[in-house]
Amino acid sequence: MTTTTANSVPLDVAAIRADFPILTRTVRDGKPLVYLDSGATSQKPAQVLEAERRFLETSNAAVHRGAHQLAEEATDAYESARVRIAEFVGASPHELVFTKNATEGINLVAYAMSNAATAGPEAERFKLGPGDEIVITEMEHHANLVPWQQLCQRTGATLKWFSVTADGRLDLSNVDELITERTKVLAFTHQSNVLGTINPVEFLVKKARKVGALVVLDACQSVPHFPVDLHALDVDFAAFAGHKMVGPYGIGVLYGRRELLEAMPPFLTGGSMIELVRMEQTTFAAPPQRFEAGTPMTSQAVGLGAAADYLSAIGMDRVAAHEHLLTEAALAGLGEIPGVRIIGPTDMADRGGLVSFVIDGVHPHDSGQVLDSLGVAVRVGHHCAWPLHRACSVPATVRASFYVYNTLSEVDALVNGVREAQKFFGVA
Amino acid sequence: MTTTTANSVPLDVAAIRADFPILTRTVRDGKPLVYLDSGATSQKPAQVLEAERRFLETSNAAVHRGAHQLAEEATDAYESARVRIAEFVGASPHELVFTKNATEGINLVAYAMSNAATAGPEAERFKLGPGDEIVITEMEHHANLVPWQQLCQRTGATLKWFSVTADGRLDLSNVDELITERTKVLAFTHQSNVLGTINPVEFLVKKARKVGALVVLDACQSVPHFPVDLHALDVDFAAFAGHKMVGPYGIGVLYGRRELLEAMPPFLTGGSMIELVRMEQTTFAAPPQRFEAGTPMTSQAVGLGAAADYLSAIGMDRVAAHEHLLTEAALAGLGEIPGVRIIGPTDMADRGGLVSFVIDGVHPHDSGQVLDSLGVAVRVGHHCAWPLHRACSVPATVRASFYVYNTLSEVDALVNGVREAQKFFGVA
Amino acid sequence: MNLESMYQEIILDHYKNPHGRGLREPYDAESFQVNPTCGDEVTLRVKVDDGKVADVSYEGQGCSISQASTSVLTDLVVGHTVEEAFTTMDAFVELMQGKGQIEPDEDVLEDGIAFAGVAKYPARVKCALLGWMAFKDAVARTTNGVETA
Amino acid sequence: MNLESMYQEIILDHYKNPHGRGLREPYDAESFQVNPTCGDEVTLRVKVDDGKVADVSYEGQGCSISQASTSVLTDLVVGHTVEEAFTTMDAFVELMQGKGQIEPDEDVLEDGIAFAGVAKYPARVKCALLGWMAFKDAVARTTNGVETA
Ligand SMILES: Cc1ncc(COP(=O)(O)O)c(C=O)c1O
Ligand SMILES: Cc1ncc(COP(=O)(O)O)c(C=O)c1O
Repeated sequence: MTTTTANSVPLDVAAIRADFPILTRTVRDGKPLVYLDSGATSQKPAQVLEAERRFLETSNAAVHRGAHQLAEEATDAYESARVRIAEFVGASPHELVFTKNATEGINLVAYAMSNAATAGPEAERFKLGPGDEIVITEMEHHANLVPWQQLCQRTGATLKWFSVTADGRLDLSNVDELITERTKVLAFTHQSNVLGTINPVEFLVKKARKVGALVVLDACQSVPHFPVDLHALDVDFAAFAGHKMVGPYGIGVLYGRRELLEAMPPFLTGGSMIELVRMEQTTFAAPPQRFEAGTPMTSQAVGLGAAADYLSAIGMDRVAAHEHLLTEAALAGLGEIPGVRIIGPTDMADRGGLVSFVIDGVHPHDSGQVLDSLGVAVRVGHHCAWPLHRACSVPATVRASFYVYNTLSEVDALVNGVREAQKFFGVA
Repeated sequence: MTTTTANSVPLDVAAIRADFPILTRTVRDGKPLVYLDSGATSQKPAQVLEAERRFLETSNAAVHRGAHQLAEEATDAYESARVRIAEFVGASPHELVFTKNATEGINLVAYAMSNAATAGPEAERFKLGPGDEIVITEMEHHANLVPWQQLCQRTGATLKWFSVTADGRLDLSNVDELITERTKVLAFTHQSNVLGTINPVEFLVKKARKVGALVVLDACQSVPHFPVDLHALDVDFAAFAGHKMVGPYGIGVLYGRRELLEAMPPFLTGGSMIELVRMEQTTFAAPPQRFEAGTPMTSQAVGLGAAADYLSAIGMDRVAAHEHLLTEAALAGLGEIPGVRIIGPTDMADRGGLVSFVIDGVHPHDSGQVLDSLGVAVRVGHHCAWPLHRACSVPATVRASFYVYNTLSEVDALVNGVREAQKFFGVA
Repeated sequence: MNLESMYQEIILDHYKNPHGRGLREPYDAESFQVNPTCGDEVTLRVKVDDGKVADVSYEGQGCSISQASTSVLTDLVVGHTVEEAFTTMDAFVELMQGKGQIEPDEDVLEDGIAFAGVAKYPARVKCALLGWMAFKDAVARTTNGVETA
Repeated sequence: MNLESMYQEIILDHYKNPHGRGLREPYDAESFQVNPTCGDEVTLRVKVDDGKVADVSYEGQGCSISQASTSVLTDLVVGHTVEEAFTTMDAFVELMQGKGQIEPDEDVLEDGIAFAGVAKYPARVKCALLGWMAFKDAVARTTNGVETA
């Protein structure tokens, strides 16, 4: 988790910032950019941009197809990226499927499950129908909510969910009513993208195992921010996105336990995922190829490999410790301002590097605008977690999210900006 | 189509080649690279690489979400790319959905159609069931074949297909038996990625309109290679990929007629495609957002916009004329070699810029290896069109595919390489 | 950025003291509109008598921009014919989509001209138009007879 | 590239004059394997008597590499115990997956050492292994009793 290891050396943030060309720019009439929106998408270091460019300028070709030298080099670059990314998250390479984003990864699992209805007997274990239940939580990002609603709509299964407590934690008081023999899937986020809450994976996996439910982990906000070992977590599936971990857009990763991927019917179909094609019928390749239809995001995989290398070189423990520091400062700074309410845990236990809040009397959109005018880029709105906002009785929040390149003085800029917003709207 | 307009100035290929850094490299112990595999994936000019890089280094942020300046700039870059790409193919911006590749685009339509079963009454027109028929052709890429097989499997509809004649054209003799009142979808490729054949879109659209079938055009091998005006073609859907048109990996485009996209149920679900989300139920945004779940391939859209600009600046008429020249030369050169058999039309009528062939007595894989040893990169195998190869009674072919940066002397290198292969394997 | 260019005094005034706020009876049609990116929402009712907008009442939650523009809306349309109201609406929509390049006509838009600065911020344009979309939709519902109360 | 480093004389000889080609009866199990990227296929039958590979027969279509390696396979396994055959197979697979870095042992692989050059071409490794995958699968089917003819 996010505890600082005693002997971890703090990050050399100045050196890190030098890797990110965008951080030198100014916004809104010359204000230095204070980018506090990495929870939405991170910035990319020159190392990642270079890796992708170098690939495209020297080895670009269709992978897994041609027999010429470029095709060999490209295939090698693509597959070696898979190996490095697998290592980064404690998985085996053939357990990683490249998707376009995390959303596709979760949809992949949900569609494979409804496809099981008309696939062979191998797929039996993925079948869902009336009486079966899918359990999620009220703090899910829409990406880990709507696909399950839709799966229920397609199959007749029922959606259930954990509530959220007043202090922004999962309400586990009714866990044994929710996770029962009827539960076929338990899907939840590792870290909330709004509250910052880190959920108790081990506990929930144990509950799911007892009833034989599949566990799908939304790892979008964990893999980029602290060390994640998927084998150790013992989840069945996990999804995360490249663009939130200093990697390229257009690439995400779905992890699936080997034996599950092997039994699971395909989702997208087309080239490169087949074994034998006839007009009448098609058989499919082994995973991960079975789930990678069409020309893959080749250069993006190379870029994501470089991103994993970049984060590994820093050390994920140190990334987490750095964010811990910034978040602690933000909670303290914002906590001191009358009329500012933190949405999510106000202490640092099981909590990651982002802070959402509201300013009494100033709509989040307006708060964000004032911050923007000062060069501070935050996100405002429901952050694709609308039900969570309803549960917290706020229409929207302001979210500041931190990453390796942020500094304590940027936290100060945030806190000062909030005071400015109060002044501007006359509520301070 | 691919006819040379009288007043079209030939391409300045030397200047174009200078835009593509990879073309200066050598392969296999110092041989200049002769890249004849653009049908699989094209190389990328510096202009496209630069556009993407500039975006990432200056305006990178999550689109359609944040209210800060970077987010505004990013959204603007993303949406302006959509406008330019729409112009490039004769469509309106809100009719273009960004997908990860062309394969996803076709799957999107196929899944939306099976999702119609449990969507509202608006989606009625997309519903399929037993008795309904989907008509494709034997020359389809797996991407325009397997998704329809799977849709039939999910819905109980029946798949039918046009055969291919001995000279590599669609066999239209039984068109009125195939396209009937039962036909709900007619899906076919604009240009075959193996034969080079350009199919009679106008004729087929007319037949489909008569019976009320939806027309899905696989435009993967047409949009990059000759002028395509989707509104003029009057198809209902069309799919193509960025990486085959000097654009980035990880982005494709699905075109859909406005009123169809508006009535069509969603496919991938999650963030950015919703209208209102509750735990119990979700409503969806208008197209194209409805079909773009999750964080989009933002920088890739910017890159694809630059690719459309690049091709427009050359002029698609001239691109087609140039490929026409090269293909004519290749057909002539290869046609002179005893023991070489062209798979596909041997004349230039309704035919695009690629040539597939076999060498008697030398397996395509071995032919490709000899060519590779000479620096000539071609593709060997079934090119994701296995049923077509079966129909042509060849297990595999060698394919040389041309683009703006290829030269007549590269065609010579191909022809000489084929003679070398015959010599090496003792069949000349 | 100059915050004041977006948040003109007029806007802040309407925000703090909205005109015509609250849902009232009788009404002919109601529309619920939401901005899916930020969650802002408005419920708006119209009463149309003899082709004239007799009343507009609304409630909702949202930022200063969306609240103020709905308040300005009531000033601009109530008492006018539906046709006049739609002409005003078109002018307002054009202003908002003009990326800050359009000079607003005070005779037509009155307090609405204060939103000229907002047009430079694409992310906020939707806020400014939320109430207007609800108005347009509600009026359409009255004439369609979809909803009459 | 030196074409001869991949296409050793031995490989071309086996390609032109394959050993043991053709499907024969009796057999205990059959396996069909295909290389999905190029369409090469092989159907291979094994007959196992008292733990010994009594016969391997096959037919298929494919490039010189896949055809020659299946021909070499028959030389290497027929007349040997299944255990010996699998040891040989492991050595061959290791050679092919060694990216050209492994020195083959001629005592074990005999003509198979000619494929050392192929290991440098990742796209062709699958070709060289196609027949061996069929052999492995067919033997598994005999002992599983899945198929006995
Ligand atoms: C005719 C045709 N259709 C579909 C595709 C699939 O495109 P993609 O792999 O980009 O999804 C290709 C290329 O691979 C093609 O040539
Ligand atoms: C917790 C969480 N889940 C899922 C997603 C969706 O990721 P993507 O948009 O890359 O598909 C995000 C980010 O948007 C997220 O923060």
